[in-house]
Amino acid sequence: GASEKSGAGSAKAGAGALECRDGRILVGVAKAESGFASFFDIAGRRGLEVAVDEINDSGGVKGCRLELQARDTKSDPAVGAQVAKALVDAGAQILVVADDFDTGVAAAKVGQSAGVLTLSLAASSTVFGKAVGDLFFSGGITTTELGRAQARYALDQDWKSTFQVIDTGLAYFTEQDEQFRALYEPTGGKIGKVEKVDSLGGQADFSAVISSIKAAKPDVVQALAVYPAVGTFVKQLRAAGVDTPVVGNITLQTKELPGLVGKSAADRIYYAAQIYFEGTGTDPAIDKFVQAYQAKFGQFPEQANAPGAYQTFMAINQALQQDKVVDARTAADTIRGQTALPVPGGTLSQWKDGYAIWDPAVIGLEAGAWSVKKTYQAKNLLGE
Amino acid sequence: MTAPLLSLDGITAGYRTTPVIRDFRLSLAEGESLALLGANGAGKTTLMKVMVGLLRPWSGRVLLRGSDITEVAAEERPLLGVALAPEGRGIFGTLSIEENLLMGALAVRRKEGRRASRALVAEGLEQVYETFPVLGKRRDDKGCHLSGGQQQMLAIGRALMARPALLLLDEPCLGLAPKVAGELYEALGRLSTAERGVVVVEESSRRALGFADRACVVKLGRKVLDCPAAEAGDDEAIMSAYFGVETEVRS
Amino acid sequence: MSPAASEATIASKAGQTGPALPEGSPPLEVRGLVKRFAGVTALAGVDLRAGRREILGLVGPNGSGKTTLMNCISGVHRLDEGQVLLQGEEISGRPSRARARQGICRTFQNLKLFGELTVWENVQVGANAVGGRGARPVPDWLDLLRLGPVADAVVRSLPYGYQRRVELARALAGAPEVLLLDEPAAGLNDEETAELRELVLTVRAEVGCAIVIIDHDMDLVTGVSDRVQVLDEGRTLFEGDPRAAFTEQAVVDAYLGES
Amino acid sequence: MTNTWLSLRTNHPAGRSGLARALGGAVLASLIVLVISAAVSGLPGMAQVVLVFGINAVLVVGYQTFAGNTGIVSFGHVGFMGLGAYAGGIAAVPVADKELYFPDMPAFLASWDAGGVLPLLIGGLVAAVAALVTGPALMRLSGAAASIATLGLLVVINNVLSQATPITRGPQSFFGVPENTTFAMVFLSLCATVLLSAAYKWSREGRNARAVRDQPAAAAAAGVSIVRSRTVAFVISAFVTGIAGALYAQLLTAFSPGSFYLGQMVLIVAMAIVGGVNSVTGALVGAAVITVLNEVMRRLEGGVSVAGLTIDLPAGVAAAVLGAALIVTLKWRPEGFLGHRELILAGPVGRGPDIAAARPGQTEEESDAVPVVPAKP
Amino acid sequence: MTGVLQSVLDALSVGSMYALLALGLTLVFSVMNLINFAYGLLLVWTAYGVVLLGGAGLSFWLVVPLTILLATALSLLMGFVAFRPFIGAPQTTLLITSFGVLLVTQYVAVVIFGEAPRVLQVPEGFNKVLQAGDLRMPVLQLLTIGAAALTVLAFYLLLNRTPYGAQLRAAAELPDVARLMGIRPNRVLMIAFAISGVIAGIVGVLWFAKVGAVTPRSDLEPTLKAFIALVLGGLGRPAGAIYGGLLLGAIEVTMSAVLPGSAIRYTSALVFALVIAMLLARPQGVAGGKAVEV
Ligand SMILES: Nc1ncnc2c1ncn2[C@@H]1O[C@H](COP(=O)(O)OP(=O)(O)OP(=O)(O)O)[C@@H](O)[C@H]1O
Ligand SMILES: Nc1ncnc2c1ncn2[C@@H]1O[C@H](COP(=O)(O)OP(=O)(O)OP(=O)(O)O)[C@@H](O)[C@H]1O
Ligand SMILES: [Mg+2]
Ligand SMILES: [Mg+2]
Repeated sequence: GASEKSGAGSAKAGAGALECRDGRILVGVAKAESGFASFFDIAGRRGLEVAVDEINDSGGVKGCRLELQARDTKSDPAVGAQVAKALVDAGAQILVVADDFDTGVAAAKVGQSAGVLTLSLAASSTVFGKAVGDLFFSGGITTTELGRAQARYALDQDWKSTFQVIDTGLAYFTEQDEQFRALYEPTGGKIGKVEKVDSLGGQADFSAVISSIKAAKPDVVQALAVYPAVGTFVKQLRAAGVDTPVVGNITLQTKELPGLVGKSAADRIYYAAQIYFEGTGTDPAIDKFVQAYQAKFGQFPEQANAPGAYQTFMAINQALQQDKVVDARTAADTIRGQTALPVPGGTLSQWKDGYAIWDPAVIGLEAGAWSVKKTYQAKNLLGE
Repeated sequence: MTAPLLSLDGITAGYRTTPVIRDFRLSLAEGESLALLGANGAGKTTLMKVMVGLLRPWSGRVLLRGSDITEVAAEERPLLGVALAPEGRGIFGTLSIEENLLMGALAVRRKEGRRASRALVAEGLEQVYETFPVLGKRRDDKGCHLSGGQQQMLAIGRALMARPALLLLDEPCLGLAPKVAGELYEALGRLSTAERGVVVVEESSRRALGFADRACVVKLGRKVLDCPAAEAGDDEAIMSAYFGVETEVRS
Repeated sequence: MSPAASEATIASKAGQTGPALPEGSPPLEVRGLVKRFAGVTALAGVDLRAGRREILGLVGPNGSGKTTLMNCISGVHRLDEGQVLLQGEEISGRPSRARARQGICRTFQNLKLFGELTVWENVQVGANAVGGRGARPVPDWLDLLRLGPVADAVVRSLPYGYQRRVELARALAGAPEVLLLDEPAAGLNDEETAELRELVLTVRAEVGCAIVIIDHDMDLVTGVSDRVQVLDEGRTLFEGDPRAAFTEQAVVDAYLGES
Repeated sequence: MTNTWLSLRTNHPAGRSGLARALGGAVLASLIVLVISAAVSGLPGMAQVVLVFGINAVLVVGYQTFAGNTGIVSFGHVGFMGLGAYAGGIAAVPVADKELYFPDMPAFLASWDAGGVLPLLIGGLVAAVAALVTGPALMRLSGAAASIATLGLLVVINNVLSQATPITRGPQSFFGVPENTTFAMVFLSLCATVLLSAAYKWSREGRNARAVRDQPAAAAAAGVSIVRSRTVAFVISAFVTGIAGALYAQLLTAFSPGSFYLGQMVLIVAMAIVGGVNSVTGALVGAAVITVLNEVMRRLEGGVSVAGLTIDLPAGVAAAVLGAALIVTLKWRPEGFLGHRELILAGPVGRGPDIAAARPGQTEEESDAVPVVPAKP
Repeated sequence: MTGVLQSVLDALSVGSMYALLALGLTLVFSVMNLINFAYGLLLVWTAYGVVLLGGAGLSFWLVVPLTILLATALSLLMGFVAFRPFIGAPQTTLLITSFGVLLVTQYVAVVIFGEAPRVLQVPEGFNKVLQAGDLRMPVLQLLTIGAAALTVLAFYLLLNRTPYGAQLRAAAELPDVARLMGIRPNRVLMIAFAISGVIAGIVGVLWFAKVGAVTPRSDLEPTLKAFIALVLGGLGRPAGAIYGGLLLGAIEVTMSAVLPGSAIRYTSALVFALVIAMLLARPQGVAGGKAVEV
């Protein structure tokens, strides 16, 4: 396939080397600082910054400081590619791209073909790695686990009919949809109706969708769309007097949700996620992360990609610390070998086709309060 | 001796870097009427713009009844009694004919207050409709629907609505039927009273000279003739002033 | 120009290039034309004929419908009733550009030039419409109207008198069968008006088209027209010899006034 | 000034030789751009910027061909750019990759691929066909109505690109286009399009379009078809814009329908306005100015140290600077840097027109021939 | 039957929101021929006003008038700094200027508020639904309809019961001649921007109370809706803005009732196709009724 023809062979001499240059290893960050993707890309970048601070404070990578250089991709894949080129030209030894397949793939290909270790710390697509190449790793919980966890949870609650509201504009959602169906339908669930929405385009009025939900009377509504439109949808749904449970994914994972939906309406909302960080009773390592984040950015982590990116980069760091890792290729080989790796706040099961596999949790927002409703084992979900 | 109604004191004006009017002096007594003549592009319209404040002179002063109004903005001058029927008519095409006329009366409204002005405005409308009956007949029609000559009538009527002390008309006969043009000058004759001075810009001189007290010829932005209209009626002098190469300023 | 000279021209025109006798259909014929605007009947059944080499003066009070008539002939307005015939062929339903290609060329009461184009380009646009039918190459028209020296100037920057001539040249380059002139003397001084009169006569002599001219300058209209038609309130008030027109009491009452 | 051999003026002298000089001016302008670009391209880190500039220049020349000659501000051209990018991109993706990334693509598209200039022509043609189909309806409108209608066209194209999932991957990112865009390809396209645009401008069709722009009623009365003349401009300019889109596709390799929407549109309009929407030469100048501005801003956003002072502007400042540049240009130079002026070769007899009895108040603005010193290499 | 009634109510509430949007735009358009792309940003700033003032603990009923004031001030600022220098400029120049203004003001919003969506605190009552038999009447919908009716009434009185309406049009058409009449074009313009700002404030609160969150880029949707409503109704006539808004509301509600769910993504294309058809059928509606002038 196309992904094989790139690699270190075509790389500039030394582009992927991870040696200390002028006392630092340069990490280029090509993520959205503006546009629709910036909400989660900025959070991810900040999470990475906390990780880098922590690594540098404890001696850096084998004594060498990590240094970040970030540029804005404006949420546009084409700009992303340009920015990635500029960063590689500026000497980036590791390239971190957007936390999403669609906005990040072009930039990632630039890193791969330059022979640089390329990471997307919180992207969830399972095709990302295949599409880019062997120097690339995407570190977020994948759409497989997310989609299947939602299905499993719905079945566990005996929600047999689902009304699906989906934005097909991102592979992130369409892949989850596939996985959801793969588990839900054969096991007795039924997806009654599907309504497409345009959350990327900032759809602000969902009255048509809601009328149709009222008519369909499903057991559960699955909402696959980006924030804040997904929140607006839930708000309008509740305002229309519909209190059917809503199930979704990380796009619902923000502390702002009760404010948006309305305190009294913030009920019976469930979502699959990689980490639980927004309520009480979180892992101590995540508490520490949240404190560092608040100290540095003056706010609670606004979105799940913040702890997600932190977690993934701490995993990558464990590979970088090894003596045998001297360039992109040795780093990639080492990362691929990681299994059952303990990281702050969780365990990385393994890597597969360039993506990480994490155990998903389903978090519930009930009567304005969060709690972990259920944690699933990735391998069990897949087996089904 | 009272100050003249209008006087231009050494006006030089132009567009961007090119002077059009050079060191122009003019004075108009109360109740006097003046015909301002000159060839195409001589600068007559430019001079009008200076008088109403749409163009700021580079140097010199504009005085109205002895007070310096050079710095007074165009939108304030109607309150002082200056009104112009501009070249090209300047009809508000999207407004009805009556609304156009009421715009003309705005100065009166602003000056006298809403209540006090009501009677004056109604009287003004009546007068204009009497002078130009076609406007009365079509009062609710849009300005842009009028024929060229009708628009000219409207422009003049609108200027009259301001009850000006100084009425300025830039080529009022352009596009008017001969009969109407004749009637217009008759009407102007009635309008030019002790309280009102009139300046008419014209290219062809005959009717204007018949009407005006004084004539003034502009050539290449300078005044080349300024004399009683009756004297200027002597065609030869006018013609030489118009086209002659070396004419001295007579005054 | 002295009055004597213009007298002579008028005399000579009658002799050499006066209106041809009607043979077949005239270039322009208008029958029973009615045009209404919301609430106003601008034309209430007007007939008009202009023969080859004939100059027809169209006069009348303001708002009598002259411009509207011209707009109906050239296709700017759609007519409500009646017919416009060009050399016997009915053209009432055709759009303005089609009529231009068939030889109806005009100027406008308020100049409508292509401001950013050069004089040459302006005239060329007029010439293109007729393709090969154009009687002469563009430079000839420029020379005829003494525009040669400014051929490359952008018309926006030209003095008014020049601009008037450019409009005329553009109309002429369209190889007119019928030339419509709406107040061509407005804004011209006496000298320029005299020039214009010569020009119109030259055009008739050289192009041989029918010419309809609207103007409120009676000296000009009497000076060039073979015949005048007086409109009043959308109807024909008088039609015939120019001199006769101006002694006709109805015309004096409606239009000329006592003076 | 008889000894200048080059001038900036709004028109070319009448006749065949005048036309030749105008076209010569266009050739010269593109050669100057070519030489400067080649020189800059050699500087470290500038190769990519120069390519982006070249594509922007093609884009703006295409846009100018319509907006300048018809006077209509079009928002639909970004849509043509998008069509060109997708069409050219689909043509260029290798067959093997099509199987991988576009499993649902119909066979007549999936079974072949093209290299070289073919994808460019395909991109241009698809855009031109779209213009040809929509032009006769849209071009009946003028002014703001036309602008809003073209905005509608953009929305429709965007919608179609987002829905044609089997061949465009829908609203998701289209990727897999090989990186084929080279310096030669971009700048040869640029030279060709500049010449095409100039030839059109001075041709009979272009003249008719400009006449309609200045006075539609009079143009119709002179026999010009308003709709037809505008449609011709629309189609030619869509063709050029489509080529630019195809070049863009093969430079960036990945994009989505959102890449060809309002953000990109503002960029095109800004380049055209700043340089002078009525001038082909102005299009080149505008593309250069805005590309440089954008690049500088991008670097500032990334953080740059100047003499020990770190300038680190918040993201998005490029857009704000663009906006400010637009407002300032429109205020101080409403017609852009060049207005209606073009680079035109002037021979010994090519002096400005001789307005013997010009009015006394002839202003500088109005004199239309501004001689310039021959450009330095 | 209730279904139809429900649809009418929905259409009325959506439509009156659009009508308000278009009204704010059309006012400035009729004064200076400006189609203001930056208009939607006034709504966005209003929403941020609600976010910040609400966040500071002020009562919502105090927040609303304050943010309307804020929108008015911003509209005036925009008009004074950016648009006033362009009085009398061609329509397209103004259109493009407004783009520039949009880019700049959006950037300022990004710098001040950041890209992340901010949540508006609205009273719980706004989210309530009144029930009359089967008829569902969300409080926010009723508020929207009421506010629109009041605003339209005030607007009507202003334009028809004061001489201001004609002055407004006169200043727009021929600013120089208007000055000769004693009209102060700057003042007229500023009043227009002020009123437009008040309307933007009202509709901004309503719009974002419905959406719940705001980002610096939330202006696109309302701006496009306002444009469509404006064009449907005919540019430059206040009555047209109202008809256009209501018509657009009706079209959207009908489309969502009639079109199959999978066609929802085509709605914008369909609506715009309709706009183009409308323009072709009645371009004069758009040009504000200017006749052929010869
Ligand atoms: N807005 C302008 N910008 C630049 N030059 C101008 C402008 N208006 C007029 N001029 C120039 O100023 C000179 C005088 O013009 P003006 O209109 O005052 O003449 P006029 O005597 O009124 O002529 P006309 O009889 O043609 O109306 C002319 O040469 C004209 O070209
Ligand atoms: N678009 C229109 N809508 C309504 N009425 C119109 C329109 N155009 C012209 N009219 C009316 O039709 C009548 C004839 O107008 P037209 O312009 O033909 O007059 P004209 O004879 O050319 O007058 P002038 O000598 O003043 O130019 C006038 O009463 C005019 O108001
Ligand atoms: Mg004048
Ligand atoms: Mg007329």
